[in-house]
Amino acid sequence: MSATTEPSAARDPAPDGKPNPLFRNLSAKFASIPMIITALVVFVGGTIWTIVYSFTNSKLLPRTNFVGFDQYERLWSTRRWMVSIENLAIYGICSLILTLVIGFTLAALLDRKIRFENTFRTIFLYPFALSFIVTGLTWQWILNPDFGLQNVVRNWGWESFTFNPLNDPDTVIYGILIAGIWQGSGLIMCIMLAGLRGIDEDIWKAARVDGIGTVKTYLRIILPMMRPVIITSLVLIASGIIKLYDLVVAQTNGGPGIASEVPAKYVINYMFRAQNLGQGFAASTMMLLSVIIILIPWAYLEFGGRKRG
Amino acid sequence: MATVSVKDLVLNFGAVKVLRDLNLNIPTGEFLVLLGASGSGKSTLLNCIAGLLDVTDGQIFIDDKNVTWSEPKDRGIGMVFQSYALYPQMTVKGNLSFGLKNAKLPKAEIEKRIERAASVLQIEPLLDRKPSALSGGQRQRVAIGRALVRDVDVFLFDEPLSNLDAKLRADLRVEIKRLHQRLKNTMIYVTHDQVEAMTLADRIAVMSQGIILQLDTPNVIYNRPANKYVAGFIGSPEMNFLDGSLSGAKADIFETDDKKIKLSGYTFSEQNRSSAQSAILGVRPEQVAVNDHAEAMPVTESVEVELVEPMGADTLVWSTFAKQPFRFRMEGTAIVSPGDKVKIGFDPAKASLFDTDTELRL
Amino acid sequence: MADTILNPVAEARGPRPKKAFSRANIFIYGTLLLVSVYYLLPLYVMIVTSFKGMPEIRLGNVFGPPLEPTFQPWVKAWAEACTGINCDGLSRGFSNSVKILIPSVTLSILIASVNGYALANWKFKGSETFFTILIIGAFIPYQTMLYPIVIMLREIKLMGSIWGLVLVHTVFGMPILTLLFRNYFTSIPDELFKAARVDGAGFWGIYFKIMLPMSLPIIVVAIILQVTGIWNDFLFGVIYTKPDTYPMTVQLNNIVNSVQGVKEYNVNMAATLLTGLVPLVIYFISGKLFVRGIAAGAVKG
Amino acid sequence: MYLKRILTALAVSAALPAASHATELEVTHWWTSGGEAAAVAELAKAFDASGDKWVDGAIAGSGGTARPIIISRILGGDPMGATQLNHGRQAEELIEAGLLLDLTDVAEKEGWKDIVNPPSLLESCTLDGRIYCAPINIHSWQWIWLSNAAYEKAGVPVPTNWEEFTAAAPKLEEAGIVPLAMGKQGWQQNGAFGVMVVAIAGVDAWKKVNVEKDAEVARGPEYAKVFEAAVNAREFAKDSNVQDWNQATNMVITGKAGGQIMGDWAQGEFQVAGQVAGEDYTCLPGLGDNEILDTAGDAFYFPKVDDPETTEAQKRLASLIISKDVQVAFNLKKGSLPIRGDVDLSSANDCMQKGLKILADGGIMPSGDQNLTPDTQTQIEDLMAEFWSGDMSAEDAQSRYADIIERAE
Repeated sequence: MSATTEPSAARDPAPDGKPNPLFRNLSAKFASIPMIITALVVFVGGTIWTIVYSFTNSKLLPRTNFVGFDQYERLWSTRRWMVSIENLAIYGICSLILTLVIGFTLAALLDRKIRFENTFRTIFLYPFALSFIVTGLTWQWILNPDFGLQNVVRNWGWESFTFNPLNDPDTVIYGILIAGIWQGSGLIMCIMLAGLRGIDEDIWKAARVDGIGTVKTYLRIILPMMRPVIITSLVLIASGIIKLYDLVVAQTNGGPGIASEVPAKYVINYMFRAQNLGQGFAASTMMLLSVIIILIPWAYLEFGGRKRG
Repeated sequence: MATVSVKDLVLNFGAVKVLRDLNLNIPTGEFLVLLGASGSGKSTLLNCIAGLLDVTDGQIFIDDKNVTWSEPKDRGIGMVFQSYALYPQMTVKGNLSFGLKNAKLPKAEIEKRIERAASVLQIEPLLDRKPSALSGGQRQRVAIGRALVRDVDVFLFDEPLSNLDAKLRADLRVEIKRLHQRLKNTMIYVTHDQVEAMTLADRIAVMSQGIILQLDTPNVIYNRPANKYVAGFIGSPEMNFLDGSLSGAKADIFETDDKKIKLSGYTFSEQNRSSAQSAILGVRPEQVAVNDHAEAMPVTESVEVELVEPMGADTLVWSTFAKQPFRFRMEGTAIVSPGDKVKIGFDPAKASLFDTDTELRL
Repeated sequence: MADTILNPVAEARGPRPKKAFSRANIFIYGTLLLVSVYYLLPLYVMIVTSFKGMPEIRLGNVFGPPLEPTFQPWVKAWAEACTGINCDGLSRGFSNSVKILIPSVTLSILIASVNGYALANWKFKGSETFFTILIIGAFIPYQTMLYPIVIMLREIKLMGSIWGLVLVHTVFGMPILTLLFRNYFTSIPDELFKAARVDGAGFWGIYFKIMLPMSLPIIVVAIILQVTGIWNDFLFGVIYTKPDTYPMTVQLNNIVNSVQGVKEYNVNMAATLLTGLVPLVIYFISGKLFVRGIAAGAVKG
Repeated sequence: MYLKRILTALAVSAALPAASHATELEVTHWWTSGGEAAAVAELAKAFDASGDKWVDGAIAGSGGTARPIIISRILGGDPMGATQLNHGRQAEELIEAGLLLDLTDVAEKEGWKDIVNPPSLLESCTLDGRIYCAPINIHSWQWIWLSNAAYEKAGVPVPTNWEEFTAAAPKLEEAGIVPLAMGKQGWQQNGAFGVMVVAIAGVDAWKKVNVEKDAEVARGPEYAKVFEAAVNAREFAKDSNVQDWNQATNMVITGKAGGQIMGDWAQGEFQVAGQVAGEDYTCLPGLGDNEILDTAGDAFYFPKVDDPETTEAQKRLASLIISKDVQVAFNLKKGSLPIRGDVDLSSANDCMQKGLKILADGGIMPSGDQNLTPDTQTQIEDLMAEFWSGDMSAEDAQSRYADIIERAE
């Protein structure tokens, strides 16, 4: 089973001898070198590099002047970091749930053999093509009380209408959520739609015969069948949440005050604006650590535990 | 022409033992059927022989050559799959020639072989079509053709007929049998369908849980199953099993309920048996004689009909014998209905006796 | 089965509501239209703003249609806006963006598809571990990797060249793309792969002759994800190349992100829409293929 | 005859630019908006005219965007020829790592020490007696911009100092006008706070805290007054619902807000809106209380390269930046003040003239950039952002501020 490109002598071991497993399927291993390098050198290597320098007091340039856990102590006593984490938790949970719910609902509606399906799908998907820099700005305008939505509704005669999420520290993260979901839910909708198309039509017939209502069929029968779709969606949504940065910068720049700060922004601000690499690395190490704690058991179950054959 | 033999084959998927110490010798030109329920390891064994799975331990020989670690293409095999596995983007001709091109055969030779295979399988008109434009039966012919053109000594079939409907299945079954008669290749055929196994095989290997339970001719397998599993697996409707015990000095009397059945004429196996041990007597429904025919049988009984299943050529009747469920077969023309009394009889010489604990044939 | 992979159902599968004006229909279309407003509102704002003059924008109503429509912002965004001393707008970076996009998309898809194929069909000891690391890598914010990558590129002498950038895009696109290709190839019946092995095709033979020709739908998905990501990328483009190869987004950033001085919102909007055109066009062209591809790549496995 | 003349002409024209120097120099900067770009164009024009070639590498967005790019390029061993940075402590480490070109020989030859005014500008380019950057302009934070129309509408005279501004605020509110426009970003809020410190607590207290890092002064009564004033200002700005500074400026331009504390770059917005200093808007340096300007600004640094020709070109650009003509041309376009006092800027507008006069009179102080590390500044900005957007008391804010100063390096 070794590679076709190998000379046959190399693959003809002693009659009874078992070949060295390292050299079996050599082509596959050879072809995986870019992946292995990326995984080990870039991701693991880069991460270790980051972790090592998080124990230094590097400022503008990485330097090996170790200071122990100083950066971490400072990190956890910084209010902005705590606010960032809290925001990420709120945004993350809401975004995860809402994106999945909206994505699935829209996909289910589009799956009802409707007209103009292509048009609707494109409408929901197009935000994905636009860069964050300006979508953040546009949403900032729309949510601006003085010339955005609130103003328009008041001009319609509803004088007491108040919708000003971006200028209230308690609600600003939800204002960002509105834009985040707008940008990302279309892709999830597409993935969900594709998942629905993969469901056997007989399921629908069976549900109909059993007299199960449409909504209930979707929730109780179809949804559990879409596990792989939901997992792909989760990876996409969750990786986007962790990286949430550009949108916040464009929409609120962390404001009002520090009310809409997020961890990625903390990391980047401290690395490049405050020129305190050590602090930035400490923060990104914490982010990475939490990702790994959440992800490794799941990834092991999902990708590592199964055997094919 | 080639022999295939498997020696002490072990295959584990992690902690799961899929094949355990398998040994198998297939002489040249034999049609061997690997028969078993799903999960029995029969397809796994075939994949090991083909070289598509790495074995954990043991050796595989084809034509006396150790091929345990050779590439599939170097083993001199052709293989036909359940889902046909035709390359969807290639025409039929492309499918047939793919392996030959990989083997860098001269063009003329490729053409010749395709022509021959196509004429054998009567697929000449399909050569330029894509697989998606073929019916299931046609696809499977092409898949067989793909093995055929390789001009190899060993054919491997992995449930090739399972995806076809009943009629096509019967047709192709006959065709495969003809093919074997004509080519006289060694063929290893995996199926869970006992009819295919019985009709095609020179020998059948019944597998369960990664071991071969019995390897013998269809006739022996049917008439003298080596254990209760094989007895139950082969034959439709399933064999009747009567629980009881042995008695008599020679332990040749089977007692069940209040019945004492003298096993006269029964060929005992070499297994030790003792008087008073518990045992199971297996009687095939088709070996039960009814009414007039029953009179001549050593064991007779009058039973009440409980359920009737007419099957056209014959009728299956459910009743109770020695307080245990008992089925037997009647002429298709027989008219019986539940509640009727029927006289039945069977010959213990043709029955099968198993040890209750080991389930082995006694 | 093989042919269902090639032609997965892309048509709507739910039961068709019966009457045109049934209550269910009104609900469905009503909801869709309402949601469409949410999705289209920003686009509307962008478009009307891009046709307004600056004085009108200062007046404030973002939803008002342009009173004196002008194409000037579009012209300016494309051909006149200054980035530094070069006043030729987005047009300057367009060809650079294309030059970066094509090799990046090609290489990243090629490598990710080989990865996915190896992971699906040629598992070896440790392959799943590498894959798990890759998936976790998808969660690392790019910015934290800037310096390590600068150092790596410096060591392999690709810093500042377009190939360095292509490499970076390939690396950061790898996790998600590999996941998609792996799922897709896993969904292709194993027997097809086995048949090809028996037919004597090796690792590359099966990849090029059997797997790749069957992968069109998932390649479309990969193209869409990569084109969107790479076309909109600014950070890598500007760090790992030089001014004469800067992509279009550098100009977009310069137009949009100027910290001091006047913000020309109309030009910003026009520039954004212009920049977004390439991915948008690809969405429209791919249409149903996209859903079909995702159906095959994300659904199974 | 003719032939000879032509040949001579050819020889001269060929020899002139090519033989001496014609080097491409990539210059990174974040001057991308209209006025800024025009100013850079002046610089580029002058550089090209001298025979070299300016390759423009504009990247918008100073702190967060441009800096990682600049540092990465320098670290990656493939640097640009020259780059803009805020002068001050930001480049210290690059210098220490030996990544930046030493300009001392150029500076000594041309006598920068005698030219550059105020001298603090050159001092912040200096490390261990060596000079590493060429300052190009001065920007000052110490301004408040007032809308004449807004005060007219409220029926009060345009204030001339912070006390009048505070007194007039309730009247503005009655007239539906936001007294103080303030973008909700830390750097704006911190900047405004710094201006208030200088105006209210005075330069000495400011210096004690920012230069000497004296936390006791930061805890002291002078700063307490500033924090109380800041609480007032926060109240004035509570209806200011904008993020960007220029949106805030726009509130002043349109008369929706009474005033804005912002650096001299805000002037550009007024100009673009067609407003005239003194008529439509009023500018008060040092909030009208303490007419003094800080001397923040920009400077060019030159990463070290192996190629000697490029090094020469870098030095040529450095001396060009300091030169009189470029200083005039550049700063007129940019709206900033020149780094030398011996140039004629009579064509500058009203507010700029005010600034020039203050500079000439020596009303100057160093900028925060020159004294605090970016790390400390960021922490203060974060604190300010929190303070201005919430309801933090003056006492709490002051004690946290003092803590940061105490830890500052």
